[in-house]
Amino acid sequence: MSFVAQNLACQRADQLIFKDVSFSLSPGEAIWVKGRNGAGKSSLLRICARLLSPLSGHVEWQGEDIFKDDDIYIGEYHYLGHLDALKHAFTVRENIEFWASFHGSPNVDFALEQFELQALADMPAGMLSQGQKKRTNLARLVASPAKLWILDEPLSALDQQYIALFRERLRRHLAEGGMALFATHQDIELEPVNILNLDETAL
Amino acid sequence: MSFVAQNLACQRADQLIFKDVSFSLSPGEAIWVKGRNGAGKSSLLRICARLLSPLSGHVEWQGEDIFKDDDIYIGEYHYLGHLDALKHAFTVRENIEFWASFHGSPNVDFALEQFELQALADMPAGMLSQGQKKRTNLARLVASPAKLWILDEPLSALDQQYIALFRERLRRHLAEGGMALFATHQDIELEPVNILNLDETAL
Amino acid sequence: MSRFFQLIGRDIRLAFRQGSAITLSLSFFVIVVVLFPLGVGPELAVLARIGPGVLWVAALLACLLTLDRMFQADFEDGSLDLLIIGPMPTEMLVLAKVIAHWLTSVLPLIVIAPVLGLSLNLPGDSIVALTGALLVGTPTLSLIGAVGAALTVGMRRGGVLLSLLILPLYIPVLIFGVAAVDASIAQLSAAPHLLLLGGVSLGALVVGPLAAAAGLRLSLS
Amino acid sequence: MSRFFQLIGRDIRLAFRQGSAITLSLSFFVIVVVLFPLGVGPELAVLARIGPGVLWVAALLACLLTLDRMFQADFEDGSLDLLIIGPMPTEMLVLAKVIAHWLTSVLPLIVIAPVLGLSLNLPGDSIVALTGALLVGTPTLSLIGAVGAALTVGMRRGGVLLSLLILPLYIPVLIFGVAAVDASIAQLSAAPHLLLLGGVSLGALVVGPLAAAAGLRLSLS
Amino acid sequence: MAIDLHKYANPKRFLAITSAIYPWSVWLTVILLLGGLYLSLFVAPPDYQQGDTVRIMFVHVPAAWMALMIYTLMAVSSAVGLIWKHPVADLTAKAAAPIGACFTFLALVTGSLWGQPMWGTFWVWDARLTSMLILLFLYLGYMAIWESFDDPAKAAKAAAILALVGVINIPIIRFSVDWWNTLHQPASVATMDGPKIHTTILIPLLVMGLAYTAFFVMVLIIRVKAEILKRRLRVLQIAELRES
Ligand code: HEM
Ligand SMILES: Nc1ncnc2c1ncn2[C@@H]1O[C@H](COP(=O)(O)OP(=O)(O)OP(=O)(O)O)[C@@H](O)[C@H]1O
Ligand SMILES: Nc1ncnc2c1ncn2[C@@H]1O[C@H](COP(=O)(O)OP(=O)(O)OP(=O)(O)O)[C@@H](O)[C@H]1O
Ligand SMILES: [Mg+2]
Ligand SMILES: [Mg+2]
Repeated sequence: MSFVAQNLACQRADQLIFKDVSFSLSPGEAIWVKGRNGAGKSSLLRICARLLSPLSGHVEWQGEDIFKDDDIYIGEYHYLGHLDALKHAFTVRENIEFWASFHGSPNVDFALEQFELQALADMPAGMLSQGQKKRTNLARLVASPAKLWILDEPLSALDQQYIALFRERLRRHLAEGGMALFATHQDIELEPVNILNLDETAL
Repeated sequence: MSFVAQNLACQRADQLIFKDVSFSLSPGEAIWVKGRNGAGKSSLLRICARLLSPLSGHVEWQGEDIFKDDDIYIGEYHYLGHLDALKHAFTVRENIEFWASFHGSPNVDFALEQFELQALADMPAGMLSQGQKKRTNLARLVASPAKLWILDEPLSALDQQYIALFRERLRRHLAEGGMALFATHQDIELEPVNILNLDETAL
Repeated sequence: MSRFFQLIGRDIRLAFRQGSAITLSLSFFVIVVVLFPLGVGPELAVLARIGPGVLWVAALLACLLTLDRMFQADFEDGSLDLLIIGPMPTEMLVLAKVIAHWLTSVLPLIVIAPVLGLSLNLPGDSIVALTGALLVGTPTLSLIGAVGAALTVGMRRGGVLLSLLILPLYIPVLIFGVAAVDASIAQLSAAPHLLLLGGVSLGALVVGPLAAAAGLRLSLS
Repeated sequence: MSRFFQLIGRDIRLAFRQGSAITLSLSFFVIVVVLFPLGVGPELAVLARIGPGVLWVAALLACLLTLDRMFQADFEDGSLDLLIIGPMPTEMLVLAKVIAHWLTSVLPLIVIAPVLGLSLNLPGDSIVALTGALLVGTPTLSLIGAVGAALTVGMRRGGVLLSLLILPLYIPVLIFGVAAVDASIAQLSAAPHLLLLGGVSLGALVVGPLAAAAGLRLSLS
Repeated sequence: MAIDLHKYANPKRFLAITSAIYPWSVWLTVILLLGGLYLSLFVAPPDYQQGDTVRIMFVHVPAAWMALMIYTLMAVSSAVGLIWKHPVADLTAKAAAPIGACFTFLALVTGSLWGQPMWGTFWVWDARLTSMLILLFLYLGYMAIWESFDDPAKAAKAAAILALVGVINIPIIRFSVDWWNTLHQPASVATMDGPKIHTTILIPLLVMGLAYTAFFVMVLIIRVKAEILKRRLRVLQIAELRES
């Protein structure tokens, strides 16, 4: 089981953002994508989540190209972007419940507990603070299992206590043989982690 | 010239968020509002920006209640929330231009230069990365002068280099006799700063 | 398959929660039908003459207004990203959305249409034909509408562009639909028109989800 | 004062940029007017009889569709917060928004209405009355509409709720507007109707911004 | 509980007063309704033209009165709620709306049932009928806006603004509709001034009107109480939530 990206290049609106980006992930490994603002971190993560197609290069999951033969990749990863995918009219529980059962093998109570959301479970998501929304969104990650987590700025809006809690969850995910690919400007203090610095890839 | 908040209490959807919050700001001073997720930082800042009315207590600018006699307070402060107030169809320059001249005494080129946005000035805002959007939004602060800056998570999405740059701008604003009231979970390394911890106000 | 019904269920619950969409699209339909007599005058003969047309146009417009949000809300909060990369084929996704739209925004109109028909003084027989025509014809509206909604998702003011793209495609439904009612007013059989409408709906059932899925993938990447 | 015009200018430029709102609301109006002959049949006598009503109803609906976004877009991206706390009184803000809405979404309809009137076989005199009535009456639509838009800003599906809230309030405009055209078709003077429409518009000019400003402050807090 | 208590002090007094009125309203409803029905079904004479269908009037006309009266009441209490921020005023308006909508609906239904024998059709676009229908929409819009806000305090204000704008518009609507109708169609269908009203008709009509009013008061009290309790429950639930 492995995730391999080879010679990826990305173009947005006629502008080449990055090229020759290669990396690979094996079970238990995490990659921290770094780079200055506008380096293309979010674009890279969207490519890996099949939400954007690369200009060139390819991405393989278990040796199969994720854009051509996507059957085995689907359902194996979670993507968390900067939009929260929460329905304001649904409660925290309902939101997590829907995404978990849409993804498969839901375990909502476990997820609520893991991110200490029990007290907020019956609040409409529209009434949450930024950090509470983020936690609800993070709870999706453990509400249904997936091998690979693709996370764009998972720490933003979290307070110190929940950053630590999230780090624990991420460690456990890796310890259980999961993989993670994330971008953040904050220091996550995760060890060991491989760093992919987009500023260093020549343009 | 002073900003004084006395015994503020805030209620949202029948829930008491905080009470007995008091603080004051004089020229050159900054207050860093801290607190766990959901402590009410954003709500407090919205109250100070006249976007939310407090359940009790009052806020005074130069001795006048900002909710009753708001004439002298208007135009004296900038508010920056977590929404970016950018029109995707307008360029970076047009966006800053509009807000600056709406607020008064615009100086757009200066603002672009201060946040190193010259190269992006003619890009439509819809094509910016998260951090680039944030910088465009921060540029509003210097594009037209205001005594008080009310900033909700000004650092989120910024990379290390721009955090440092923003810190410089904030220092200069304070050195020139400005005031600032901001909430962030990241360490801003600003000295001297007064800390208002909402977790410590008893409920 | 269970995901399919889950998605439909979610959309329906959401419609109920968010200011009870059902009452709303219904009221819009009713209000448009009410505007006409006000605009045209209360003469019974004139009203009966233009009745079927007014009802069909009102249904078209009510449908159009609610279409706008078929994918837009999910796009704006990032849900659409997750739905698209999820384990359900995009075509099925579109179909689930279309079914939810039809159930929440169109079916209620069909239920109330007979009453409005009476108020416009349509004869009893033609009201049966009207209801039948709406039942057979409106799925096309949701299906074709989905294509437009998918193409305009992510555009600001997509709503109005949507109307522009979609209304011309609605014209055949309008024409056959009105013809069915007019036929039964003239004591002729409405069956051939209903069959035609059904045929169009079947065609839309095949083309709609395919085209809309392609449109969605396009708008998102 | 210069802020007032700046805001209007920004909204107009935005309307042009974002998929040229002007073409869009216009096309919607045209399409609705075109649907009617299709729904009702091509008989000239019938069309001329219902023409003024159809035109007015179409204008109402086109206006309604574009109203939805009057504050919504600014609300969603946080601009509305900044506008509200800015140095302009909220009532003026509403007025600027209303003027921008009228200029971008309603005025183009009025320009094209005579052509559509001719196509519906209206006599020449009545087309003058139609244009006059639209000019005097439609500001009410934008003004009253602003109240509904302000109250529903921030709601998902606010668009449809908006219709429900606003359409009943539009009815007087529709009735007087049609009456003006009908009067001139019947060779009577349209002046009293136009005066009434103007009176209602003046009333709306007072009530609309006040109520809408209150609604806005409410939806935002 | 730190939630401001004085806001709920008013409802307490309100509950005390209404609890005293409530039993009276129940008895009055029962007695007046029985009396009114007896008078209108057995005492009032059948019409020489319409026969017994004229008895629909005793259901229909008071319902129409109530529909108009309740909207006015709603507008007044909305204004009170908006200006003096009296929480019970908002709740009263909220509680009254569905009752008003029901009476409007009743007037519409009985009217159109009556229309069938009278005019040979269930509905004509008569001025009075049309303005009644629009009133129903105003009620529905008012109710919808209450539903659409998560925060009851905001909903109250929004609904109040709508009710007030609506009430300014009612005379305009009424006037325009009347005028529209007479322009297009000289009164041929509905001359609702009707035959001169005899006391034999007027008295049952008034009794029924009073019965409806008593019924309205009764239901209103029940609904306002329920609203107040619901709000309290909400406060308690959230307090509980915070403690856990
Ligand atoms: C759906 C149909 C109808 C509606 C919505 C309707 C509505 C109303 C309304 C609103 C009123 C109260 C007017 C006021 O107090 O200012 C009223 C009164 C009345 N209606 Fe109807 N009506 C309908 C059908 C009919 C029919 C078919 C008849 C019988 C011919 C009728 C006879 C009356 C009479 C006799 C009154 C009392 C007269 C008065 O107070 O001026 N209505 N109706
Ligand atoms: N629109 C709203 N309606 C009702 N309640 C709200 C709303 N927004 C926030 N709240 C509640 O108010 C409390 C404080 O929210 P606020 O956003 O002020 O917190 P915060 O300190 O900024 O948190 P964070 O660090 O997560 O941004 C939260 O418990 C939240 O549930
Ligand atoms: N929708 C878009 N259309 C066109 N260009 C875009 C779009 N989104 C981003 N870009 C451009 O692509 C580049 C990379 O953007 P991306 O969002 O991937 O950066 P990032 O590394 O995530 O930055 P940040 O740290 O600010 O989030 C930027 O220069 C940006 O201008
Ligand atoms: Mg990014
Ligand atoms: Mg916050």
